[in-house]
Amino acid sequence: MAKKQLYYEDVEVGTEVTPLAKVATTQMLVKWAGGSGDFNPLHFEDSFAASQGVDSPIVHGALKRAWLGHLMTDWIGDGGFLKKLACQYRGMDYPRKMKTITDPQEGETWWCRGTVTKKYVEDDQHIVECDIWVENAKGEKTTPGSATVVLPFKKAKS
Amino acid sequence: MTEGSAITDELRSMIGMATEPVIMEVERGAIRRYADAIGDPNPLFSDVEYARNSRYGEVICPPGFFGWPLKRGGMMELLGTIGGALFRAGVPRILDGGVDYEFFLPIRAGDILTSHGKFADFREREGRTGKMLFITMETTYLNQNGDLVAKARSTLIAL
Amino acid sequence: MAQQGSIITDEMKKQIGVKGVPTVLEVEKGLIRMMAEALDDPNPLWQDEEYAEKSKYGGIIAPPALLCCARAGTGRGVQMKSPFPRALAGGDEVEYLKPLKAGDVITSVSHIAEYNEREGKRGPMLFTTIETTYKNQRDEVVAISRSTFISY
Amino acid sequence: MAKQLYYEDVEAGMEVPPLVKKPTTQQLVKWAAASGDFYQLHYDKDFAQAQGFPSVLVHGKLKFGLLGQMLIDWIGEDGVLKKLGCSYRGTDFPGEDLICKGKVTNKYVKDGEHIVELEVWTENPRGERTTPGTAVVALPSRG
Repeated sequence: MAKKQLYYEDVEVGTEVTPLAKVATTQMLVKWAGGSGDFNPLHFEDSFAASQGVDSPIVHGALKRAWLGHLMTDWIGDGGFLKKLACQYRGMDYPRKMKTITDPQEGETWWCRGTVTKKYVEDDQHIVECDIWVENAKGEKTTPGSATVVLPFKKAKS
Repeated sequence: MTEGSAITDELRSMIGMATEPVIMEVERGAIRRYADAIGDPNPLFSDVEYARNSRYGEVICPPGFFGWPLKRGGMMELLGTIGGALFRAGVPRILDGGVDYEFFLPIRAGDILTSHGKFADFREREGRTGKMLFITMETTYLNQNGDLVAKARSTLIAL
Repeated sequence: MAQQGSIITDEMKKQIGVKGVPTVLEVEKGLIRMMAEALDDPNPLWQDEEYAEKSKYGGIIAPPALLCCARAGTGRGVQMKSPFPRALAGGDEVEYLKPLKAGDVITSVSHIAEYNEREGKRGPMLFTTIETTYKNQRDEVVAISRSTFISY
Repeated sequence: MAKQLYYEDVEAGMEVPPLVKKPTTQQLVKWAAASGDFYQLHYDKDFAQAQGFPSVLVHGKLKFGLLGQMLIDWIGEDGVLKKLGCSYRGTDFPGEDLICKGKVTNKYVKDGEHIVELEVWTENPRGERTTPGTAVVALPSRG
């Protein structure tokens, strides 16, 4: 993975955070259960999901939050630091089923997106604030949030 | 407190209630499994060689991951204690409303974290389907040097 | 026994004994805990450090199931070929030579040990046996597994 | 832990105390996470049905692991599990009883080790042996 460093000077209010596409599958949800330790059957068992009043297993809110973390850490690069990440779970998302062992069925693709809302220097830190969100195929922001990052400053290097 | 408020005296008495400290070990394999579960191939989370040569010097955690607790407990246990009180208050269903993280220091594989969680606040709102109770929980994470590495404020919605 | 019409081709036979890519697994306490939880096995040797330290192992050890699974690299990088579309796990056999301790770093290497063909109820079946050797950081063999896959 | 079993306590024909399990779908997901086997047949009902099964199946290797648990509980900490093998002959479904059983077939001393051989298997509620196998353990001796 070739990594390009983002600098404070590269960013203005309104700059778009490089979008990140994600596909949630039943398999990703099971991996997430293992990775996060959240084994709530709401996310993998049809009959349990039905008993909780959702049609079928839903994507973990925390997985969507982690996607937003991925969005930000990719964007700020190794030299940046994520200071704050916040999101709210507003809408439910349903994973794609699997067609074969490795391929998901056709279906929804989610996009993690963001825009810069503010940039400033505070305590010698070059700070950038962003609105971020996960958007489903219908364009609905099911997981809106915000992030604050510290970026390196080019002039500081010379 | 108005008649029929979801914040019963029983619940009010739980504000500030804290967990036992939870010890969490940050292991490389757990970080790798977590990053794999997000679908995040960032070598800082999985490639020991790459991470050694980075400014972190070791594999680090993706944001929001703090390793695995050595023993069960923590916020899940605290939630268990509040379950009955929520039921008696007429708001037995719990939804995850979101989380707000503040990160102060990177968390490296090999760190031993201690987390402290507590109920910080209860707020009430009338929703479309009736009473809603917003429960705010605060968790702080310290590393083995006693430095604050992160804070989380999560919101649960009881209805 | 490659008589006329055998499903075991020369190309498949060439793969016998060819070593797959080595897989390295750090046997971490968290993984052991997760496996013990998946087995619902409360044995304190898997999880209770104080208890395990006083045992003859001197520390946490892993349940036997931790070897011989995808996590441990069993079957990784082996060129398994079959003319049939469906596959099932047929069985596993593991020989344990040393205890597997938390903190060990295991390197596993797999190869195809043999093929067998048999006429089943639903037509011809191919049995592929994969052997995997697991060594620890001191280059000691801790276990050897033989896993059979059935395709039909 | 249970008390220690000795070589002298064991005779051919003796049964291992059965271990009764009832894997849940949640346990299968935990197994997937621990073992790294993320085959959808074990948690995606639609996928399993497309493969011709009535529901998701218990992983074969999970049954292997449970047979291991039964043996280790039985032989105690001074016993050593030397070999365990089993075939995945039948399907088991979450929510059903899965009974791990074993029976001693042979005992002998070899190279100073007190060896016990066993037949092991898992049984479904219909009494079918879905995972037959064999095991070899070494036990401490009182002698």
